[in-house]
Amino acid sequence: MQYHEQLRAREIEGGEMVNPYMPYPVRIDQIEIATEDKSLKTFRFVFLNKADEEKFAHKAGQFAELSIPGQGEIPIGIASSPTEKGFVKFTVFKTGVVTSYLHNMKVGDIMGIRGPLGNWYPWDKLEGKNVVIIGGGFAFTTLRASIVYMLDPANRSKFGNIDVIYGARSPGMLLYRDELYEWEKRDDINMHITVDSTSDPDWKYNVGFVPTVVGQKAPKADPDTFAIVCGPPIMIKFTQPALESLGYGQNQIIMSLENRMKCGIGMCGRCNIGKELVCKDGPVFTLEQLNRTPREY
Amino acid sequence: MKVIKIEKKEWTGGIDKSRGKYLLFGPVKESDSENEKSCVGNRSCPADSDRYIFKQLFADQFPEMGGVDTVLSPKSLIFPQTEKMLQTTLDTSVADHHIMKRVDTDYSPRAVIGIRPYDARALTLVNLNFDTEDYRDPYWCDAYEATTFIGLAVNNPSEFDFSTSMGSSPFGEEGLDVLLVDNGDEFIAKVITDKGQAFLDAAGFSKVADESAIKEIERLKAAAEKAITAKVGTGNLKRREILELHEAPFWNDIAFACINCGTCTFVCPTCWCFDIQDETKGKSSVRFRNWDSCMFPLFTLHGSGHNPRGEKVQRVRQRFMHKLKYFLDKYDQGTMCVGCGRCVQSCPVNIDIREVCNIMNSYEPER
Amino acid sequence: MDSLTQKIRDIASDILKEGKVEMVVGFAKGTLPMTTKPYMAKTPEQTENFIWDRHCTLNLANYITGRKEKIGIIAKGCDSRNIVNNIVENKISRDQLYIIGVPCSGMVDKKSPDTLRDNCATCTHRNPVLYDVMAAEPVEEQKIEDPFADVKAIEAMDKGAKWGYFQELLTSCIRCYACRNACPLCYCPTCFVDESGPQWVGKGQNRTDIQTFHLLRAFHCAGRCTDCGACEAACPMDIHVRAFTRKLNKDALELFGWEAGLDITKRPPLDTFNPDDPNDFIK
Amino acid sequence: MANLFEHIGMEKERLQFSWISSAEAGKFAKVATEVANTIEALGPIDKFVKKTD
Repeated sequence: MQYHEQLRAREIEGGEMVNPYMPYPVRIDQIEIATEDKSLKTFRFVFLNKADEEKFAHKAGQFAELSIPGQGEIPIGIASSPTEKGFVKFTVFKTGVVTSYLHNMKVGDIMGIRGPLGNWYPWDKLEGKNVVIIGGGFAFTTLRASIVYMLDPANRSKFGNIDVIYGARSPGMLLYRDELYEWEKRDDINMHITVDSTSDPDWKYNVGFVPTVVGQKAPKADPDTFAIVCGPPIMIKFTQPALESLGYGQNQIIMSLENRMKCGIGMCGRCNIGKELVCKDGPVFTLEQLNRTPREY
Repeated sequence: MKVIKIEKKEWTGGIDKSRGKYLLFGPVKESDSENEKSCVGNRSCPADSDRYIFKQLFADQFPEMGGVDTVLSPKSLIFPQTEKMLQTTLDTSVADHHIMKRVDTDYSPRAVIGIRPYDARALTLVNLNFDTEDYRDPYWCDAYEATTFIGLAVNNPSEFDFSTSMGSSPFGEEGLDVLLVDNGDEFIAKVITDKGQAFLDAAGFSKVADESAIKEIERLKAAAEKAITAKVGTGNLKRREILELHEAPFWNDIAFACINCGTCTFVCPTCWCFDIQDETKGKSSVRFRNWDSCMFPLFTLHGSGHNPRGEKVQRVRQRFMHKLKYFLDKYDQGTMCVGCGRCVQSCPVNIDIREVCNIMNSYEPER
Repeated sequence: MDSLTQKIRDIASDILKEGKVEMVVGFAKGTLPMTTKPYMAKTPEQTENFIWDRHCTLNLANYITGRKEKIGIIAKGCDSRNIVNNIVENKISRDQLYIIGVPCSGMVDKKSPDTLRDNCATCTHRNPVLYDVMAAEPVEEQKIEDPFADVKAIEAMDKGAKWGYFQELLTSCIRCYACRNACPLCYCPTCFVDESGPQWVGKGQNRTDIQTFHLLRAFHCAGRCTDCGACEAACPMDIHVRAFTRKLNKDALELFGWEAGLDITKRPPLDTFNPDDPNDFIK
Repeated sequence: MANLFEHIGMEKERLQFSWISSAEAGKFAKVATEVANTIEALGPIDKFVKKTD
């Protein structure tokens, strides 16, 4: 059940209005440095109230507001899969006031999480289809959630071929390296890991920008193949034509956007692209949808 | 529909009576609204200002019912410019430290007296944003539901009023619980909702008006509507594509004069955008929201430094597109402008939404 | 047709035709009585929209900061002083500008059209200080007995009354920042009130935060303000924000003999050191 | 700045300037003490302290 559905359901049951701005209290359970330059850390949170975990039930592709009292909130994609129980995981890039503060927090500290927010990758539509996951840099978080979700033994049979094209600046900047190398070994997922450049003579994967690797390694388009794209604007800009020249249709290219957000529930007004709100009507849109909206992202 | 007659000599007595059950709000002179007075006769000081604002009425204050216009709309009564939302303590020796709780706010019944019909309609439009299928904003919803709106019809529309072009009118009833019509020595009160009836009961206003009063309302209404001469076209907005209007060539010319202040959005009765901020004093931490404005570059600035609406022209376009196109397409409840004319009057560089709306409405893209 | 308006249109049209400039910034008629709006003409035909009357209150120097084009600009006394400021502060270069000077006999108050605006009433630089062409003969400058009488009245108050005066002044501020944005001096890419790391000022409707904004904004204008009055003309709440900057202008004049924007070869006093500078405040 | 402080009704003495070389330890101590004493005599500037309510 999604955030708004469960809020409304509780309202109808209990009668009292539920506050969508109220975060669930969580404890930081584990902190891992995610990249060699230490600019990204992965935080694992455990809900203080066990019941909140069920209420938080999310789908891969959604995001949540990490809420630090006294500092503020930041919208971050959920990196853990709904199939992973007992915790939720977020990988956060240190950039502004809240993320810098978060990077200095310790295991055991109490904060809040509000969500899950937004829509998700269209899992119903993707059932029975081939899925190509294309990601760059630290925008790989909800893509990780998606891969873990699809590879779950209960789900793997629902999907056709799974291809993953993921690139970062250098090997040390790849997120979730251990998992990537594990997936490389499997035969039910085709991994195409790439880096912009590396001085490591033992690097056994690709070297080159993501759009180039897409052109070389992505499966040819057919009506049953969908691409999910998430990455920095420059990568998206060049990946789009690469996919189109492989024959992908506008509705077969699924993208996840970012915009400045505050409320996360479609009320504060800043994240709109035309009449759509990225926080509530998105963050996931097909290219077909995006081509009908102003490019204000 | 029930119509009540209130003689003006009964007015203050009734208002006083209603204070027993309602907190009252209404337009008062700004200089009468502050408790402290220390201004020393500068003509630009609020103490000497003849400006009216919507405020809570103290025990000896009465709403100005002479048909005054206010620079700011009454939206702040439901949606304050700064509003506390959540609070917590950062003191780790306290049991539930860092766990946010809703701030206690008084939502006992209140009545806004003298609100203009276009402002009441504006609040119904803002309500579409805050009270949705998916989420309800509890701060807005609680305040909106606690409030009874006692409107005052506009007998003499100002030169800025173009409400009749924008789905409202000087005698409009949308969003009101009671509509008062000034008729010389008396107010004629149209009872629109049960909430409105309850207020009139509390004030002890109960003389039922006769047929002639209803005719009188119709006469005044026709005269007021006729007095509005501004004509703004909106009929073509619906059928234009969003991207056609967005890519239209006129935006640079419209935006040139704009200085990107927040005036238009702050005086607007339908602008609802807000920012959320945390502040900490000592160990106690508060999360609150402030009105924000799409005119400010900061509104959309990403953490990376990228700004999807970093240019002035993009921000000006956003404001008009939101009001006159996106909102229209999304809710099918008309434009997000009620024609009150406040932004027309207050804009420091005379960017006139009536003109912009006409340009948008008459735009024919080349094919 | 007013002859000054016609003259402005003719000059503007000519310099566009001759290719001396790519655009001309001036005033056009507003949609309401007694209003004008800043307007940019890019073709000779568009110059027909220019007007000149007693309501050209804003400061057009605000519209040229940071632009790259060759610009024609219509400048009354105060606009020209702010253009000088902009040149001194490297926000535009002199070669980019073709200044059409317009002698000004004062703009009128938006609330009472029969009286001059406060700042116009005490103005002693009605004629442009920098121009390429004048649209009319210079006007006689006003002789003002005591240009800072208003500041002195506040200086004469006791501490509590002063505090009270400035408190009351700002009660109706809605933080729309029209004063800042109408000001040709305020061109910082990120204003200190918008900075988040560190956050200098809170963002709510808090009295102390509002005071801080006005106090520091004024201070940033010290030795640069020309008292053009654009801040007050822009304020939707009619706040007398010049009460802050006027004091700084008086001090600049008394301590440094300085009036801003008169000479493109001189840097403002807080930007330079001179052995003669007053230093009695240094222990 | 100090003049502007005074103009709006704050005490000018709250902002003081001094020119002290790194070699002038004695002067630094003296000025610091003086400043501290002046400010202590003025007391806290309650009116400019932000109130959260």
